Amino acid sequence: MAHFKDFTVRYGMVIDLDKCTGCGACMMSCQAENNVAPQEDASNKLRALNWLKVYRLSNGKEYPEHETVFLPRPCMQCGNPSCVTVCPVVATDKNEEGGIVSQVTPRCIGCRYCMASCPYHARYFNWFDPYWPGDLKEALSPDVSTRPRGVVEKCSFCHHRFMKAKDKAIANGEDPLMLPEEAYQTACTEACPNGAIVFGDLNNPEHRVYELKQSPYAFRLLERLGTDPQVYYLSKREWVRRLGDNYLEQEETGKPLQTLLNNSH
Amino acid sequence: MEDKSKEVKPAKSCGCGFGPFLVGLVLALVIGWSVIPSLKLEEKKQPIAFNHTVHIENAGMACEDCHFLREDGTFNGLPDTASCASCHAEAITESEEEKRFINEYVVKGREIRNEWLVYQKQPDNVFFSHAAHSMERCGTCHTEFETTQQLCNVCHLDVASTTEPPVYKENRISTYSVNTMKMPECEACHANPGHYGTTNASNACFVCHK
Amino acid sequence: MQRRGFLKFALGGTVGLVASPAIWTTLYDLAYWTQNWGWIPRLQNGEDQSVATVSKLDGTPLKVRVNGGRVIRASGNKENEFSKGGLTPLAASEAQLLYCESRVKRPLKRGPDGGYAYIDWSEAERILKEKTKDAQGSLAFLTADASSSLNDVYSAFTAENGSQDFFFMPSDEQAANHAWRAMGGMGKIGYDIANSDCILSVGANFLDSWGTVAHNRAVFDETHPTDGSEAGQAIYYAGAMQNNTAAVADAWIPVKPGTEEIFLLGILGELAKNSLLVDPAISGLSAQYSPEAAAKACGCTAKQLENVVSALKNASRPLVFAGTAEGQSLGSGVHMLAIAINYMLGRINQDGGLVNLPEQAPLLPSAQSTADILERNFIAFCRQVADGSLAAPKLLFINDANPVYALSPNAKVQECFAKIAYKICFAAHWSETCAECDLVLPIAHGLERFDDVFTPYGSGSINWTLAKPVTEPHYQARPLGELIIALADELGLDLGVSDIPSLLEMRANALGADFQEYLESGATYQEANSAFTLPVISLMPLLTKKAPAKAPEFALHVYTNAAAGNPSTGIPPYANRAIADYQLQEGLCVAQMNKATAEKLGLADKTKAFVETQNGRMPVLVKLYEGIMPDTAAVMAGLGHTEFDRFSVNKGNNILQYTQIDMEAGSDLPVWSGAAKVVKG
Amino acid sequence: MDYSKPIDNALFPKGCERCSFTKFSLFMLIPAALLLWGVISAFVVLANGLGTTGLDDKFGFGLWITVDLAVIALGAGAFFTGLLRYILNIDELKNIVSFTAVVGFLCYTGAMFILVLDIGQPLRSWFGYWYPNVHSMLTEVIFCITCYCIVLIIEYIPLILEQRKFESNKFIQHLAHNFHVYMPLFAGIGAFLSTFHQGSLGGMYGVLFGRPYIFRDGFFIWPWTFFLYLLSAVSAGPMFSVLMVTLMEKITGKTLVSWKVKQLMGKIGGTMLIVYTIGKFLDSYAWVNSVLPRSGLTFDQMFTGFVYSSFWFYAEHIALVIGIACMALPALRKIPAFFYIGALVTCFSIVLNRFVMTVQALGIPVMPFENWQWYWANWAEWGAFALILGYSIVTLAVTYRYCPLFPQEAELNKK
Repeated sequence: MAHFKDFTVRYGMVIDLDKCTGCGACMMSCQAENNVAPQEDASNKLRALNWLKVYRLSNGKEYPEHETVFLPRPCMQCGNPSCVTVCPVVATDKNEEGGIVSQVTPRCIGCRYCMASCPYHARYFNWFDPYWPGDLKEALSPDVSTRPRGVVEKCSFCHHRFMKAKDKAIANGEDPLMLPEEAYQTACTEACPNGAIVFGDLNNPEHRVYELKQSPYAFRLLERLGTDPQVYYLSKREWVRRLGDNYLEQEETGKPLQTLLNNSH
Repeated sequence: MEDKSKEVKPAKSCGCGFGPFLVGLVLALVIGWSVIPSLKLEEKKQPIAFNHTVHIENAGMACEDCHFLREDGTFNGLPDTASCASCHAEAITESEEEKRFINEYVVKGREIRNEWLVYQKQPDNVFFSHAAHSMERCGTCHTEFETTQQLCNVCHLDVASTTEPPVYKENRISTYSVNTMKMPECEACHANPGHYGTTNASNACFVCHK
Repeated sequence: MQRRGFLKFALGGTVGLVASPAIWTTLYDLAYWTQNWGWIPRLQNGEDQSVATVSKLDGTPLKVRVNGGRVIRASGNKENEFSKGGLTPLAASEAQLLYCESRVKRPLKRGPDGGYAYIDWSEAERILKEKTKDAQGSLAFLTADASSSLNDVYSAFTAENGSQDFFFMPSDEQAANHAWRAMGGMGKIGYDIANSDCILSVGANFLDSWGTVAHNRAVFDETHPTDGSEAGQAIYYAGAMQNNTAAVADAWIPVKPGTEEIFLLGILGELAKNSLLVDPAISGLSAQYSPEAAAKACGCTAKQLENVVSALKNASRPLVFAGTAEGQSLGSGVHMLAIAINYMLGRINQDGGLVNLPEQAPLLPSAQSTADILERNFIAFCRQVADGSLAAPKLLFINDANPVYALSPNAKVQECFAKIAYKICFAAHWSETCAECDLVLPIAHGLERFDDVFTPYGSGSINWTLAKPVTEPHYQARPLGELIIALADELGLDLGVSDIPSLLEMRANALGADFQEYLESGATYQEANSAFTLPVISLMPLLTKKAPAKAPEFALHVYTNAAAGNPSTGIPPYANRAIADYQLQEGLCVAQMNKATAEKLGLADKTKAFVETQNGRMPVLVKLYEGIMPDTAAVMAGLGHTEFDRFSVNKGNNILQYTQIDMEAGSDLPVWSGAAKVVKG
Repeated sequence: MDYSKPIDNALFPKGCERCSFTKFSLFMLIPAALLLWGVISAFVVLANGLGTTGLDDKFGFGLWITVDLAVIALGAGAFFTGLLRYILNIDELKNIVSFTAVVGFLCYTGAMFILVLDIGQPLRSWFGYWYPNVHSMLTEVIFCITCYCIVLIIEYIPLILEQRKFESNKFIQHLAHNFHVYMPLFAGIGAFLSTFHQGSLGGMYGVLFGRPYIFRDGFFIWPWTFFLYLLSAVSAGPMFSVLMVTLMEKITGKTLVSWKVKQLMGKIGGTMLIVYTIGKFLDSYAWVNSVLPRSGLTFDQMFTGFVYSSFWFYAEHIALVIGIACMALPALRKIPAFFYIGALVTCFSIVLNRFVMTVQALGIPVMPFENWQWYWANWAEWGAFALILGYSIVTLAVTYRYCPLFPQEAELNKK
């Protein structure tokens, strides 16, 4: 297995699920920001291409004990991405400062091995050529290339904004690797009217995510698979944290492997 | 392959020796090295036959007057109709091209920036940072560049001394300009381990792709 | 041996070709070609501009990115204190709505065969003038947007034409203002959400689509720190479904559709229990429903009701309000009760309570006041015209409203339309209502015109945000305000304003705000609520209220998806992905219900069924969801469009055409009824 | 000219009889129909994109990958028989080795064709060679399969060169002879390449640590999964070849390979099957007791409904036991009914394995708040399968009719 270097800058998110109302502003902004082609019919959710998808979670209990929580799922930008090692043509990689898993669609041959490998379904395939009917193509952003059919794409943490922020820092004689938090924010972060998404450099103590990720209420999705996601979630509700990962009945939330570790040591 | 089979009919070969082999070889080499590559290219002309020399030498303009880095770090690579019109709102020379520019662009409010053909045009998926490739940054170590123009000319055609724009050649299949830098040329610096550490310009995908 | 010679020649040729770059570079070229396919648009890059304005769809302050003259996308305006930069999903679609195929591109005139033909603007203007002249004194005007100062122009124009028939589309605002004024309120009813520390919302999805959403959510963000420290505002949501607001609320109290009044009565009764404030109206009312009886009728537990009351009592700045999904209404009763509860809590005209927003004088001499317009009831008008008890106007102007889609057949919109000689629709998007009009004129989209958002319903203070064009109008669209002013000029009517920017400047002056400054910054002007004049709230109107009807046995909860547009926009291009599979699937609207309900009805998950109302049967797909009350099914409104563009059509059915609209006794205000059945398909 | 014989009889292998050309042509209509279906679906897929298939974002892999994996396992008869015949000198196998090579050739070229359809950007398929990611198991598979495909072509060529028409041609005779001389070398290369890619195919799945249904790690990925896949292929491959021979015998009404040779193939396959079965059972045991609990999952959570029921899990394992009983126990193996049942259930188990590893693995909800999803291949995907089926039938039929595919045929069918 490939080894991924330690980045000095490692961008990540902390999403407060207790603040998400599931309105979809993040999804809408993401599509417009990243030139995702609109879909005439997106009711088949297995064919609906969205880099960021909002799930509706349930505590699994029947009415009236039931509770609902919304969970936005971008690409986790895993520290140990399962998709990168499997790509036969290096179309996806995790090798640039910032620790974002890159997806270069002109290199992608569309084998979909990465999609099979990603447990978060963060990767989407262009089943058909993108189409912007009428004058909708006028609203295409100059920042993100359009993708043809037959390639895989995914959330890039609005990586073009990182590039622009770095350029601006260079032009102003600042260090492009020590960006202040507000210099680089993703479209979904900016959009969220509830401030549920916090974005920044996980390694930088000046950024809010640095503290937030250490909260006792923080958890990551499917952590025990070893993907080491750079997206953290917060919830004060235990059932939500427990839904973040698979647990055996007797295991305690947040400490899945404790029994196993105890045995091995 | 088809061209070749047509050539065959005269059957000049006797069937012995290397003769036929050599004829085939030479013919294919000519076709492969010269005919096919030139067939692939389509020549295009710039919208206006812009004369760089006149602007620099006669008008005393500097490169940066039109090609400059904006404050937000983006690069103003091409002048727009408005900036040309700041001098050429009305004809100031006898030039036919100038007249045409004024009539076609200034008067009609057509944006010439959308029409200039860029010899180094990169495809949509490439993010090239002019800010990162500045004289202040590259020139620190690369003292061989005495002027900014020399640095620019590493990638760009040296158009500064031309009196009319070079012909723009576009590959009919790929729609790339022949002068476009391709990835191996970028990698000449980016994949050079010596650069990393000094410039942070690694060869990572997301350094250049968007 | 010719053949051998040829073989040698071919071999030589092959070697030569392989040794030349022809094949290999072509392989590359083909790969590059796949990145540059001609049928996929290439990017254009111009200079970037960021223009501050406000979304005319839901009042979200915006920064719009314009690149080389093209409108790229709308983002929130971080410098705006009112929204703090938040963006709603609907406002996020502004740029796409500007360019989408459903835009009305040129004036359209309906021919005798019912088909539409493009006409020139000059002809359109001629018809417009002629028809208006002919309809002197018999013009009706319907608009969807109650928050725009341009309504002064429209209502002045209507009045100058000798008519008072200027209408807003029915909404919560209408009912709430009716209640507010009936009980002694003088201006507009205001909800000071920003300063409240405990909110009980009955049915109002105020963190998603009700009121000043972007502002409400900025408040929610501020009062709910991400770092896990104590929240500064408790939220209780009472409604049929665990919706967006309920998902983040401290508690969800299930209240069956149609029992909102009973629930509020229960709260009132519980509050009255040990209260020193004794009012005959209250004691009379609360006698009708004990908290226990109310809880039972609503479907919640008495404990839940008591908990809410004790939270409200213990809070220092509690606020109670009621509402419905966008474009619906429950009549004035719920609002009266909510006002009474705030009164019991001592929350009238208090920081963080129900506040009286002083009435603003109309900007134009003949314009009608918003309060007066709100008193006018479009549904009652339609019904009266339809049944002949009111003479039909000769001419109807419709601005950006889509009553044909949004109102149930009970409202008799179609029958009313049939009696109106000429109908002109001013629309940015081709809607179901356009398809019923004789003349359809393309008007400027919200990003193409001067306009404003002035103290929209749900505000807690007088506030004002200016909209300015970020681009010239596309196609042949024209700003309606200017069009009406020009038309008035043609007809020799003096509206008292020369153009829209000067109208907006009048608004600025009336508020004492610097027009230029607000125009440039896109900031929201906010007036402090300090100088309150306490209105004398009278509970007397409550006395006339009859005991609310019992809950329907089975109820329909019709809700909206904030991303999926409104009746005037259709479904924005990107919104299809934000419509969940529990809202639309396999081309059918989804009816969500809980397991017990489904079992009772003999329905299983993911099976087809019908929603049955007096207006017919609508096919639905049943999906189980436990976050909904028993004997209740939730169906999303906003689907089933037949006009607009490819992103709106062929998506389920329009539930609004199946829901019943009743008239509230006494006020005659429309009440969206939840009475329905779900039967096996 | 002998008018009692088919018009093309001069081209038939020596001493072999064939049906009339008309009958043959009529028979060809079957594969022609399949090919037509296949060509239409291939055109639709290539012209419009993969949206025309039943695949989706959850099932990026479906019927095609299942077919690829299955035929590559079943086609393993080619390299394994070649290895035994040319390297280990089991002479008996010369009577079936050409046939296994042709079957292997068809399986591999078919798989390659489906892969070209399956990738979204076929024009970029060469990136796999030009920009390889050395960490990806798929890269290993691409390289090995391509190389091995070339080996299979080389193994196929002598069969054509032995066509009767070339009898008089000295050069071709000489060439064919040389091929035979060097065949052990190719067999060796083939065995080497196959060992790697058969193993890598297992690795391709095993490394997917985001999919607890198929994930294996530590010892159970290397060498365990690697050899497991290899063993599954070498046990099913020979049996599949025998089944194909028998199918051809049924169609032609002739005996093509002696029962003795079939028995030998069965014995070899059966022996391998024992090893595979032990490995598979241990692997399943380790999966249930290590991978699953570590992932926080239980055995029951991996199954649902009928298509994804644990019935198939048990069926896959029980089929192996039946296979062993039929193939490894001489008493049962000697009875044709048991012999063929044994071969069938073994192939069934392997194909089933490839199916669940592909489709079920993707259908399982990994995030606890997801739901199970189902996938059905549509007409276009089956069309591609029909295409390689049709192509295989044509190739086999033509090769059989005109080339000495079965050395024993003339002797076994003497009147």
